[in-house]
Amino acid sequence: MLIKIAHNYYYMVAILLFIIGMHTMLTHSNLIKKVIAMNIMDTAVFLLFVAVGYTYGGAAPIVTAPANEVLYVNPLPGSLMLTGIVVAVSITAYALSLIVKIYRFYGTVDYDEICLIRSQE
Amino acid sequence: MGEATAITIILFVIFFPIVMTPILMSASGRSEKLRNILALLTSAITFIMVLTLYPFVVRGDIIQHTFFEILPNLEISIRLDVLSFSLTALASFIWFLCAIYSLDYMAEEHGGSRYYPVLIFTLGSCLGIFLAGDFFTLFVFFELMSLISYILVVHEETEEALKAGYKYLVMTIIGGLALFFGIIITFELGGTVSLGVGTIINEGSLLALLAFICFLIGFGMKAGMFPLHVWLPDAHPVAPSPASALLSGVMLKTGAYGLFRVIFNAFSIEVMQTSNWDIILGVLAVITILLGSAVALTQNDIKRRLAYSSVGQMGYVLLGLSILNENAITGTMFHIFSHAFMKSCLFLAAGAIIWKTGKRAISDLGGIGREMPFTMGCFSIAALAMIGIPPLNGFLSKWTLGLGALDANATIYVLVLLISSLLNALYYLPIIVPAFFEIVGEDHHGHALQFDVQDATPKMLASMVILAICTIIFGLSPINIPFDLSQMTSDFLLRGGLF
Amino acid sequence: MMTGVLTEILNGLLLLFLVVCAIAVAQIRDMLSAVIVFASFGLIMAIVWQQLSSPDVAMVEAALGTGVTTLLLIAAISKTRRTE
Amino acid sequence: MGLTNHFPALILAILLGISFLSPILFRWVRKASAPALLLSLFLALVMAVYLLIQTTQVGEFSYYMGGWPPPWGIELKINLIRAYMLIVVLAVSLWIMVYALKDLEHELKTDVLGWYYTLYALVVASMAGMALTNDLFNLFVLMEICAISACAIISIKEDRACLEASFKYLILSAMGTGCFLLGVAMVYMVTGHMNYDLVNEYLPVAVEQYPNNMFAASALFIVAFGTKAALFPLHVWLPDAHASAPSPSSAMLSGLVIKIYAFGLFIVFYQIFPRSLLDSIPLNEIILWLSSMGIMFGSIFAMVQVDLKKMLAYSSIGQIGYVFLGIGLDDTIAMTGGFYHLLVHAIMKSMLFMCAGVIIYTTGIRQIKQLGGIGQVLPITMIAFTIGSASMIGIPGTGGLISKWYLALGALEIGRPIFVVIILASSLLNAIYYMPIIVNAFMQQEEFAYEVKAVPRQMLIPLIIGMIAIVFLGVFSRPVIVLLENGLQLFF
Amino acid sequence: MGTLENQIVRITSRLVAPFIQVYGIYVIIHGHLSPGGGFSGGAIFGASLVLVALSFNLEVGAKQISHDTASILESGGALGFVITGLVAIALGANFLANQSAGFPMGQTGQLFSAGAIFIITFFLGIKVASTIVTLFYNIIEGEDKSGDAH
Repeated sequence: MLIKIAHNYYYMVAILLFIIGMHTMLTHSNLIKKVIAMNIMDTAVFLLFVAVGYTYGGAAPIVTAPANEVLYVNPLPGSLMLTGIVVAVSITAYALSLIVKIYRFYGTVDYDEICLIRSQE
Repeated sequence: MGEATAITIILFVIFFPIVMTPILMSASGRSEKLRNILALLTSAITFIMVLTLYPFVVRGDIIQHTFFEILPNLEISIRLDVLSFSLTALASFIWFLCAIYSLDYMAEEHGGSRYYPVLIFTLGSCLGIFLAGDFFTLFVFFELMSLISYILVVHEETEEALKAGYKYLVMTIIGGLALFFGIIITFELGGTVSLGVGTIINEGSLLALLAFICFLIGFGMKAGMFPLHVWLPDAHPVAPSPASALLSGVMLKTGAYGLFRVIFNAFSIEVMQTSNWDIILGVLAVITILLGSAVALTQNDIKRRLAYSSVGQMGYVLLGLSILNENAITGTMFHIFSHAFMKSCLFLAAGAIIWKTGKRAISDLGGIGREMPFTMGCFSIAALAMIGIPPLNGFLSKWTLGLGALDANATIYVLVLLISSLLNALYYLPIIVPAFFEIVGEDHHGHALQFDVQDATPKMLASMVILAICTIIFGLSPINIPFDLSQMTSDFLLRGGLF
Repeated sequence: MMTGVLTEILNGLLLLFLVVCAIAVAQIRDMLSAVIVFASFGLIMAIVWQQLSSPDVAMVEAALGTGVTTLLLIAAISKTRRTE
Repeated sequence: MGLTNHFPALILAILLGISFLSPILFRWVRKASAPALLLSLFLALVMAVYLLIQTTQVGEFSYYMGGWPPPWGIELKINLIRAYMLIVVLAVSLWIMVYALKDLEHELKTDVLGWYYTLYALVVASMAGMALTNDLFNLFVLMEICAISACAIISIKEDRACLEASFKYLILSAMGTGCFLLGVAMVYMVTGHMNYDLVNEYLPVAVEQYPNNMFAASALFIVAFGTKAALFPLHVWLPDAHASAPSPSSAMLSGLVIKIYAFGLFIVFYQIFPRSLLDSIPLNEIILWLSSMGIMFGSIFAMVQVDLKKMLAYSSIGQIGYVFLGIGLDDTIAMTGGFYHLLVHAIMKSMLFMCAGVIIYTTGIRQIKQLGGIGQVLPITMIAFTIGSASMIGIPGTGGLISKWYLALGALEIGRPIFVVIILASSLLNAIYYMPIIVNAFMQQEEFAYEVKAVPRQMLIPLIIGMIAIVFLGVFSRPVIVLLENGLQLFF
Repeated sequence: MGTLENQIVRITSRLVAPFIQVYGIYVIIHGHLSPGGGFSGGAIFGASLVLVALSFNLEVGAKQISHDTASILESGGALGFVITGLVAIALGANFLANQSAGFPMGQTGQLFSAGAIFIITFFLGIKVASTIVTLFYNIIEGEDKSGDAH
């Protein structure tokens, strides 16, 4: 069992990070913290993906000269993760702009405080 | 008469009133008189067209025609047999009389521009129920009629009416959903819901029992069966009187008609009897009869008393359906006819009295018979028929039902009929006797009673008198078309002339 | 052989660092510090990807995931408040 | 190669193109931007109809982006069900846009209108893409685009409730997509493919070798799509988001956006997962019970609402449950009902939100109890509302009845009458909260107490179209049902 | 800009910005040859613009590229992408096709090679760079523009 875990430590770390990120996102009431945690969560998934595509001893998938037989790393997960990162950044940016606007209305970025303000009205 | 002609007439009968509805709506903007005449004409033409189907039915032919399929095996179709015809004729006849009555009655009420189109539309959908060729079409028209007649119930728009209407609406929707469930199960078990295939479900499995109970809830709701009757005594009294007459006289019968179809077409007598479902129906019927009559005794509002009486009377219909032999079916059918005549007459008369005097409490109506002799006369005849005094039609229906009960060796049912007649007498006579014999002067509070009123207008009287005459001549007289039709129906249903 | 073992150890340390950073981000109450820790998280992640032979992902992560995200976070914090 | 071969890609290209073009157009040729959007939606719809016709003739066919076949390139696939989804998405969004043009002038500031068109086209494009794509990662990207632009069309109004609701939606939706991506990673780990068909080909072996992996993946997929589509316990974001958005956005979100995720779950369950997986884990049971609870609780929550739009939003939670019920029942008939309900609910809920929009536009009222007597001043709107509600309840003659009929029949078919009871009970609950509104609107005696603006014709015409569509679907349902039955045969 | 406002930062960022920009452009146009491409290059380029704005103030930033220009460029970049895809269709191949549509492939390893990828990467770079600027302006100005992110 332990050997299995040691063998797959990239996967384990990725899952661990995912759980940390999700936990932080759902338990912290600070909105900016939520956004950072969301990023951690996404990055963890990307790590998992890239680790899946990794081949031990493989070279980076850059073709320099035609038709030489080198063991390449699977380039597909990597290139897909590019898209993933861009998507994550755009969600972050959008969430942040929402936070700034929410701050302008409530004077706070803490969800509990916002709820308190709303309940008092 | 060819089949094509008959189909055309059936379609005409259903859709002519529905098509007339928008015309009536636009006409009411121009002239009220035009609208009223159009409404009257519509109901009259519909009635006459229904009558033209008579020779066709007497010949014993059946029409089953599918127009198109909504879903596979689920079609919109029509059917004409003697059972449909009896109810169609009855409904259009009562509607015609109520339309005449409405002419004067509604002249002083508000919202005529809403009342007449709805009245006529309800006629179309009601006839659609009776002429439907499968359970789905029946369900469609049933829902249509139930929902549209809501507008009739809340016509007065008083707080009380809205409350009663809401109850009616919720119960209607519950009933509709139960019906829907029943139809789905029937479809699942039998692969069709057409009325033209005879027995759809052949054995009383658990699912079939569920279907039967759902049908019982759905149609029993409309028919005012015991635990589901709660909407009826609220909804019928608050409606305008002609609408009450229709609600009690005709629309209750749609539930009974549905149960007829369920028992004879979805299931069969064998299924009913081997699975002992007839006993469920019988018990409910007995409770309905006794409860309706007993509660009617306690009511002081005349229309509420009539409404509770309707609950009791619908119990007879259910009783006949649970006995399921020839005399009982004949009696049930005939009771549907006679109750329609009697109860419509009673409601119309009560409406006329309330319209003239503004009094609804029975204790205030002493001496009214002298001021409005014709109205009260009609009321008395219908009430006596209700009790079951011999030459009138109520006697005949009870008699036949009793014979049926005896044939089935169910003496207890005969006893129930007798008790119920007694109760009927107990709550109708206290209206009639003081109306004619109490000396006008003061009521029991010591206030002077002044009914300085004329009798009802000729048009109102006409419809009441026609109904009262119907109760007399369709009693023991030799020419009794409704009774013939009832016998034909029971013959048709029991001798397996279904296909 | 020795380099292989060393690389493995380095990778292990980097991953450990990632986890520590992630937990630290959750715990630190000063938002600006949290953002800086998050930036370092992103950079370490970029290195990990480089180790996994995915240079282009590493590059994008360094530029977008770390650079731009951090910029935006700082901008947002400067517009709102700093402590949690 | 004619142009018609490229229609799958052209639909997406046109929608994306107009979405990027409209801010530029709005800046320079303001008048042209709205007609351009309508025109491109219409063009896309025409192409979708063409695709439907084509697929009825030649069966399933694919389009390779960039000419690369599946293991490398993105594959767009068209079969009957996908074409159906595509047409539903495009037709309903075109219809909503016709209404939106007028309503938005009232609800939004003028300078953000151009951006609204952009976002609207993006939502439509991503939904069309989700219906067409045959690639898991592409699905992920489209889901994210859809999530962001859907959030943006909520928050574009920029009042407090909108911003907050939108943020909540964004965070939960990010969690959903995070879970989805993790699930995709799990699948990719054991199969090495992203393409639906290839994954499906390799999964049966993988399920035997790595069962735990697939259990985790299926759980993640359920959470992901459940969050996005507001399946019962994950619905918390929906009421705020749908109620506070501008009315056209609400119509769009409630009508279409949650449906497309239900479709996504369907694809994952029946196209990607092998039957052996569905047989070994009771995934369908989970979906069934969650959706049943959604159906009941959605209706119960809706009953206690005082805000009209919030009530409609809660009602959506119940209604999406029907679609999931159809998916969970694992029976062609029930699934036909579920998909039919998808169409019917798209139309009726959009129409109800439009009615709410008209009411807000003309009177500014949002509270249910203030609506007494409004039927006299806004007759057509309230008739549309009545027909929409009737369809919600399942009155004969409306589309709602047909879908319930099929769902119930399917439930009986596999011997689970309990779900029929749930369907009927929820119909009753629907009746209980829709009926009083209608009754009060038409039957109230006193005059309507608020000032009323005239209703623009541009808002009424879509309502009338909607009414006709619902009644039409209730009466002539055969073609759609036959299409769905044929289409679903591919998956069984 | 209270947190970053001091002289050293300003001078450094002004000094560094051109180099970052050149590097960004390099990464963009070598997208098909070496790691990087439209996404990373655009991000680098955009980050340099944001850096200046963040270290000075908005006016200086707006002098380089204003919010409006950025949003138009953003739409334009994406539009260019779509149009490139459509050109492939016009040339008779599938959407976004490259070699089969007849884009000149050039010599492997050369700068001007790989046909449509080069063009697409270029548009992508513009799009990403301008998007980042727009996003930044959105957060920092808090105008009534909605956060439009792709």
